[in-house]
Amino acid sequence: MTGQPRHAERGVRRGPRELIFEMGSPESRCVEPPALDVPEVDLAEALGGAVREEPVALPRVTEVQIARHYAHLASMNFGVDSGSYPLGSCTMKYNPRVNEDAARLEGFAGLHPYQPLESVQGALEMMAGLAEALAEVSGLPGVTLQPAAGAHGELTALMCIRAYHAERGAVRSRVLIPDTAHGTNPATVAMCGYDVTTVRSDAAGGVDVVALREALDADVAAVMLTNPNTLGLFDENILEVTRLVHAAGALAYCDGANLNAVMGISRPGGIGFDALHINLHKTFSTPHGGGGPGAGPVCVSAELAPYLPGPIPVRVPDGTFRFENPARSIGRVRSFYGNVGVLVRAYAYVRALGGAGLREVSEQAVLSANYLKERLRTHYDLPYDKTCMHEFVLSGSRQKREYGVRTLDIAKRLLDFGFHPPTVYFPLIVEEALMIEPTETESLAELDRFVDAMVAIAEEAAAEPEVPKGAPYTTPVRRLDEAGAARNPDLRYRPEV
Amino acid sequence: MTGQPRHAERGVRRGPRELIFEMGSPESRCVEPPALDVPEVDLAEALGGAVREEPVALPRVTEVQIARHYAHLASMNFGVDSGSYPLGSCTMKYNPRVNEDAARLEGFAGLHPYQPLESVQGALEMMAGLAEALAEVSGLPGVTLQPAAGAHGELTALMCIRAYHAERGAVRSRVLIPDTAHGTNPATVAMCGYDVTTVRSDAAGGVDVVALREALDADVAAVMLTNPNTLGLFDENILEVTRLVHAAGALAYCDGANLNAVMGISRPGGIGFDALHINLHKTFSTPHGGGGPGAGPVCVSAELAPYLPGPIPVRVPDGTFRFENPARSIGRVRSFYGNVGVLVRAYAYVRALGGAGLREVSEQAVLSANYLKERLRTHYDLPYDKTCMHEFVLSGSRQKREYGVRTLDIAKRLLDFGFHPPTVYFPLIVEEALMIEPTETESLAELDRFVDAMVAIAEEAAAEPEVPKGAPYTTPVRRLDEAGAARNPDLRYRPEV
Amino acid sequence: MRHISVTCEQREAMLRAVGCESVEELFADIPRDARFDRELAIEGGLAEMELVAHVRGLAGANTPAGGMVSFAGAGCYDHYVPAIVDHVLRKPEFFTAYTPYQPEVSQGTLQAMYEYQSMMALLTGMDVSNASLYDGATALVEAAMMAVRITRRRQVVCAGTVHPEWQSTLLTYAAAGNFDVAFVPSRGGAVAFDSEDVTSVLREGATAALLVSSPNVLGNVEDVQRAASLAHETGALLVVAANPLLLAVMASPGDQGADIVVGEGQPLGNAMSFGGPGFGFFACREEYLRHVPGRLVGRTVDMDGNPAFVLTLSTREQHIRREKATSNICSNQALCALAAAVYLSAVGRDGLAATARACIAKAHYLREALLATGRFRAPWDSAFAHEFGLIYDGDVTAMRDALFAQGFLAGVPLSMLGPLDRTGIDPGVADSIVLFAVTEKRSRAEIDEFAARVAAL
Amino acid sequence: MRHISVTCEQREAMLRAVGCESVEELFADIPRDARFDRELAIEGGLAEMELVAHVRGLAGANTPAGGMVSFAGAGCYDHYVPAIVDHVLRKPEFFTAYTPYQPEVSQGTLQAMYEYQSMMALLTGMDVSNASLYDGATALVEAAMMAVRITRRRQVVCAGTVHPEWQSTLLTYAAAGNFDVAFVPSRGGAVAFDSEDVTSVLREGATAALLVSSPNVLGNVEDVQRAASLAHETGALLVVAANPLLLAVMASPGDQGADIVVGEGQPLGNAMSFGGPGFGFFACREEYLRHVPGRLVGRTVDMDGNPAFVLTLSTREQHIRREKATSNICSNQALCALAAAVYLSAVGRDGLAATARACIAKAHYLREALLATGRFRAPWDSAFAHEFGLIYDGDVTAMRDALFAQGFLAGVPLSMLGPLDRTGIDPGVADSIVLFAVTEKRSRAEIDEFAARVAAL
Ligand SMILES: Cc1ncc(COP(=O)(O)O)c(C=O)c1O
Ligand SMILES: Cc1ncc(COP(=O)(O)O)c(C=O)c1O
Repeated sequence: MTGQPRHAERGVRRGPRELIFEMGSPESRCVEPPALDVPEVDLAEALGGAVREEPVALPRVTEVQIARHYAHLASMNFGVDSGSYPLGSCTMKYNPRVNEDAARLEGFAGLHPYQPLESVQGALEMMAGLAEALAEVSGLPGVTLQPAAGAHGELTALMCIRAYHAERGAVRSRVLIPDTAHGTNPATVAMCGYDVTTVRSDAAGGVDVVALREALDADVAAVMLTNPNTLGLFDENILEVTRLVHAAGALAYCDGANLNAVMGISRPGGIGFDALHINLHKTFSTPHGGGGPGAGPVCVSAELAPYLPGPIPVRVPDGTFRFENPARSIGRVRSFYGNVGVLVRAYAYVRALGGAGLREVSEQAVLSANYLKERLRTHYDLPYDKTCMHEFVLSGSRQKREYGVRTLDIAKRLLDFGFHPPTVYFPLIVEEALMIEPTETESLAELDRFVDAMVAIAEEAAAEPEVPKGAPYTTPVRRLDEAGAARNPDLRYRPEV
Repeated sequence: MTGQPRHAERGVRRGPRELIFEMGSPESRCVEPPALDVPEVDLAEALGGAVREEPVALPRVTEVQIARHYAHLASMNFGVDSGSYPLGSCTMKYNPRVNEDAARLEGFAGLHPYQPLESVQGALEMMAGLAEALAEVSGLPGVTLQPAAGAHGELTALMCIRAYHAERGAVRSRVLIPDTAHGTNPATVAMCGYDVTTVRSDAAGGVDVVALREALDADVAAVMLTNPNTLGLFDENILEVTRLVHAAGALAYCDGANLNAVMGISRPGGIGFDALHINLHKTFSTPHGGGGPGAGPVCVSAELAPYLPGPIPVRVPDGTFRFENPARSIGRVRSFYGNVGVLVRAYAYVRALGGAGLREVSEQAVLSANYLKERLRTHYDLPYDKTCMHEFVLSGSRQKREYGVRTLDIAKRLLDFGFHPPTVYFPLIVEEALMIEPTETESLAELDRFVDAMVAIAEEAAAEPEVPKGAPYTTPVRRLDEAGAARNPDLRYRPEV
Repeated sequence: MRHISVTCEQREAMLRAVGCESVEELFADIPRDARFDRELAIEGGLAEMELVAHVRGLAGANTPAGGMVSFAGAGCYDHYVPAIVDHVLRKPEFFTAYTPYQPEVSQGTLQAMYEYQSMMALLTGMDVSNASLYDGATALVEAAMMAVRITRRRQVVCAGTVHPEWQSTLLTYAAAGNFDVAFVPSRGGAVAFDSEDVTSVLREGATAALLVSSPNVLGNVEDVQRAASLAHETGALLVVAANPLLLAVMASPGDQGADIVVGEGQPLGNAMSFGGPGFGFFACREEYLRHVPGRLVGRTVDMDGNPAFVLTLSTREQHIRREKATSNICSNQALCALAAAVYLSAVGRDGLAATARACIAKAHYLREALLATGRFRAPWDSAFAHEFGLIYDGDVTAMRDALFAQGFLAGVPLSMLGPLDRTGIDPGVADSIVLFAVTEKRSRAEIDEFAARVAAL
Repeated sequence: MRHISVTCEQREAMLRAVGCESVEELFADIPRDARFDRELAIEGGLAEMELVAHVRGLAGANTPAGGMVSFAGAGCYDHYVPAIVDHVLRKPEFFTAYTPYQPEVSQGTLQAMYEYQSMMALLTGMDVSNASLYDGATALVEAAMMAVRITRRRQVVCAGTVHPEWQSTLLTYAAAGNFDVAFVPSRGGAVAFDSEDVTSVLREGATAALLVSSPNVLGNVEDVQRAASLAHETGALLVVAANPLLLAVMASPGDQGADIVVGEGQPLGNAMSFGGPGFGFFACREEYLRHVPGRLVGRTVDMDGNPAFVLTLSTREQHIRREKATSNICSNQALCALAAAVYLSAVGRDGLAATARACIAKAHYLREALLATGRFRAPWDSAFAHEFGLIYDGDVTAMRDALFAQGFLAGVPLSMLGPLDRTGIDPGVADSIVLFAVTEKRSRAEIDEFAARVAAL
């Protein structure tokens, strides 16, 4: 941009432009239904009078306007295809395109949920096959594919645990979670009618066994742990932890958001967990879609399996498939059978990789994280200095203390370098946290480029702190007035009347 | 970009990055064929010794690297979806997405050209239907869908004309073309073994009838005209012109690149043309693909039809379809049947619009061009001041003369305003030409925005001529060293050995 | 390995850089007994070409309703999805992005969601809409729980004509103990709001919300206005579950007095996909804004004063408020909501209404045609939109199988939806009821042909 | 109107702005007799939903080889196309762009084409490649014409084993009078370069080029090296038509002495699509660079010194040089060439070779299996790659139809390709020859099954 005259930007349209409502004109059309070939009905009569008087003020645009609008919007977005996305806890791995094609096959996308069973055998086979694979990865035999996301899976599992205790006549009111837990964990606990008790972490970043022992009593229904945890550490005391939980008559729940570290290496079911949710939109490569849809299947022990929500696709001895409702099912947690389009993608991923491939995924994810950790450790504080799993947490506290450059500034500055920032300010127990998860799909060259950017920013923070503090500079918009947004919420366009 | 510190751009990667060859590493893989399930063969033996010694130094990359590479490349490109593209003579209208889907249907995309005829009836019906529609639009009954592009169509038609004369024992060696002709016209004439005689245009922008009369003699095989011509004008003397041509025993060929102006309004076959090519990638909305593939069907009179290249899909009275070779066919002009995938898109477009819709397309294309012309006429010179068809030609000579701002500068400056520039320096008879074709798919708001940009640039040219002269400023790269590119051609990557 | 960009050689170098001899060492912190000691027994390792053949095989083992003459609805509808929708959804900048937590590089998702919220607010007649929930069933539950939080009351009253699967979902959540549910049976295909049925359960000071679906699961229109006054009289909120496509022509629940409007968004530009993913929509009155579950996108400005969009009011959400959050939802169904926004732009103001009118007219036409066959009887005479129930005098399954073999999906037997005991429909009759839904995809010729096949059974 | 963004009301305003009362007035310059006075009789006006049903109906009236066990080749091959290819091609920034005449906003297309050129140069063993021509046939013709220009000689000698459709194309162009063609028949499935066949037509000082296809249309490998020395001895250029996929393992024509290498690019990532669009590739030695037809992309720098790509050496082209241009080609097959570049990156160095090896091994396996059925005889014993011809002792059409009904596309009868008189194959035999091509898509099980079905005929 050197030598650029002052007026170079005149006329240039950057950042958000019009809303789709502000385009088009009364007659613009994109697609319309064919001409009506049956008699019109009198709507007021047909609907018993419940008719709308004024047309809904939706946009009126042509296809070219739609195509350009979303082309422009897309150009302002950053996805995995735009560059490295080391967003800790989110496992932003590459989304293979063949999976996208698979989910769009008419034989899946065109299925109605209430078709005759004989006409959906391929779908049930796919679902059963995925469930079997997830059971094998988790070491937990009971699987429901219904939950629409991780948090939904957490709730589903906790409800099963509640039903399990209830059936045993146990009135337990508390669920323990560590202080490193993701926000969905306590929120789920509350939604499931339990009280949250927080257990602190020990110096090694694991659950503090002493604190756990103290908190565990006959009122505890379950302990929810993320393992590897949100510090990216495999809890060294995990066997002891689950043993204690069971000893107290409680069940051990594993938040499987971090499963990408341990596939084929350690199975939640093998280390004492009774239930687990899996984020297919993390470990199993289904795309995040700008926020969803994902899928959060739940895997449970044989004891908990009867409580799972139905219907569950099962393989019948004669080689066909059908839906079954578990004997003591908690009931449904949503309509129909789950986010099937997401399940297809995950299924394709499983069949592409197989057991050996999944283990390689975890190995590389862990190696790449450790590589970044080693290369960045001198430039940023490393609160937990040990071998990490698929992610690790740095702290920007040195930069904040010495140069007034906060983790937020570092994150925003990374945007200028073409990287999506890590997860920031989480887990809560690390000051100025930067949680970095490269995933196995990043090349060494990209990892090195990320290191270079992080080092450059650390140097900038020391030499020219105002640069990161003012960042980003090159994005479609710059830092936003978030406080203003919350103070005077403008949540929708209002058409003029 | 106000207040942006000097180092804001540090680290930012703009413009071309690595070549795909420079990524990846020896083991990277995207897709591989399945393991071989038949015995290996000894290649040297199988191929009679003609085996390659060294592997071809193709890239070795993973899918994520490919996805990101092309995402980045795409982000440096401007297409119709990026904004207005008033590139005269190119008819950059919107490419409807449903046509893209149609061409990808396995029932078309999966067809082998030598399948049994009974298994391709739908494809032949589509092709015959398209040919019928083109015959109706052109008023010329014989149609070949084989030519791959406009220039290929020109050549095909001229070859038919050559065969027509040859069969009549006429030795004719010249083809007349006006001085406004597109470069493909003279190039085609030469490729077809004829000599070019250029006929000047008259003051009204049409063929100079006096000059034409002088040039026409028994040695003239054909006259190639573009009508409406490349000035965007419908030749007012067209009936006289074609009459004169025929009177001289020559045939009249119409370059149909500008058909978008006259569908349902005037038919080439109805005004004395014997042959016409149609650019489906212009008038019939098939995408340009960054240069191709297009399709250049040729429509001819009943007299010329027997010379068309075969095979031609025809509707048999029993309702089935088959291929036929015209009686005195010139032979093939390519392999197989044409760019069928492109034909599917054009067919879908025809069926979406129908006869009435195609006329509306032309009406709006002409109205939009006239609208722009009227709004821009005071800001730029308008060499031919009359009602235009779907495009018109401005001249930047005032800006050049008075401010030293050339048409090239105006074009480059338009890039900063988010518009693709018009066609420039063509037709050759207009000094500093700007040939503007909005097409019917642009909204009034976009047309007005284009006017605003053109006016702003005219004002800039007067007030701050160095601004347009240094443009563009905001594109992925700025003006290129084109002379250097031609002087020291670097046309390929050379792997290190 | 596929999708792993690091090569063996580089792996060695990386191991050296982290001071390990082998990959095994990286897992040294995992206690020996916590290790998995064999290979995962999961079939795979298919080359992409084999994978495509395999999944095509599975897809081919299904007979999708989308390719048949289908009259199946019951919560999932076979509408035409314009081509542009999937072309937008395939843009990697949209589908490979995470939740727009970094607004500077997420304006695409954010603006699209703001526009989505605007459209849903317009359709529902509500002040605000969130950026989507999982599905219609969970959206209904979230609405109930929000009403419980707002009113600080424990009881929700649900119409028995709400989709049985949604009822089941509501009960599952209620079992966690945060609220109770009472059901109101239907009479003649809809709730009789002025009857004892309702007044006996709606309790002043105790009922947090009245939940009504209109059209209800039987396709019939409920008296939402009456429901609103009844609910409001007792200080309860009225939650209406609506079909968003039909809202183009149906009175907006907002105008009829609803406080919260929810529903399943699948009819708007989403494939049926065996029932998911679709999305739940959730809209409400402004006064309840800070109780809303899920994400909200707001319009603001950036530091240069340029307009910009951002996730806002996130103090409601789990990542900030944790156990005090308005819901535990984190990932939602953003891409499906995006599909809805593109769909609504593509069909537009007039197209959506025309589509809704076509569905309704065709449903009424089909009903007449089926009654004329003499094989079906009307269980009630209620106002309905694009779906209706008829009693089949014979073996429903045999009828459906026979027609399926002829390329027709003959609706959905009511009994497939789950237990019907709370609907209030006579159990003897309920099992013979078939629900028929008609979308704009069905031509008159197809309907006539279907009726002829029914008559010929 | 669909795709017209201007509305009726705006149309009136625009008409006023241009001083017209009606649209008719805009066409006032068109003489009355030049006007078309009725409506175009073209069916249409289908709503998008109807259009989709209509084109699906047409597509459904075909039985695509792509979904069968197909052994058809003969210039169009059923290779697996990786998923990533179409995902790249669907990016509107690529497919909705025009020719990259404005390099500042076309770096995407330009860099992709530069990479494509690089890949083709590597595969062919040539110094430079252009950015594509229409197809293999026209690429061969362009090569012939280029040789005519370079050598200033008029005669081109073409192997009779070049695809008959390409021969026909060559003759069509030759009929325009710029060059003459002589053909060389084959013996035993390939040209006998040391025989009279060749030496009698190749004329010192008169022959501009010798055109050879290897593998030839029969699948057999020609002695390119020998062809090169023969051509060069007479001062002619050697033009080799190659299969780009097989070049992964076959000796590069460049190494064997070719001066120009052309071919059909469809096997690289392009759908068969009933024979088009694919693309013609064209590569040659550096010394002929300024004679090359079609577009060339070069690497240069922009005014800030940053690397950048641009169309270059355009003084060769029609828009500059007009009748003196090296060809009349303008639009080429850029998007198909892009597909090839993505394909070559996706399969990569090793994958392309493995694919070629798989095709060759499977073709050899199939040939043995078919010979073993006793229904086929070998017409010759020539080296071949992934395609071969066998004589069927019976009614070829009946055999093909019978197997087609069972889901097998039993190759291509040689006679479908056009007149065979120039091939040199005994006419009595030629009509009984069937060409079989095998790609990596065919499994051993499929081949075995096919052979079993043949045996059972
Ligand atoms: C550790 C952890 N648990 C749970 C979740 C919630 O998953 P979802 O967003 O799929 O509901 C997340 C998501 O970021 C997470 O990181
Ligand atoms: C007037 C005219 N004629 C012919 C052509 C050549 O068409 P094509 O590029 O399809 O060969 C063009 C293309 O720009 C043109 O504008």
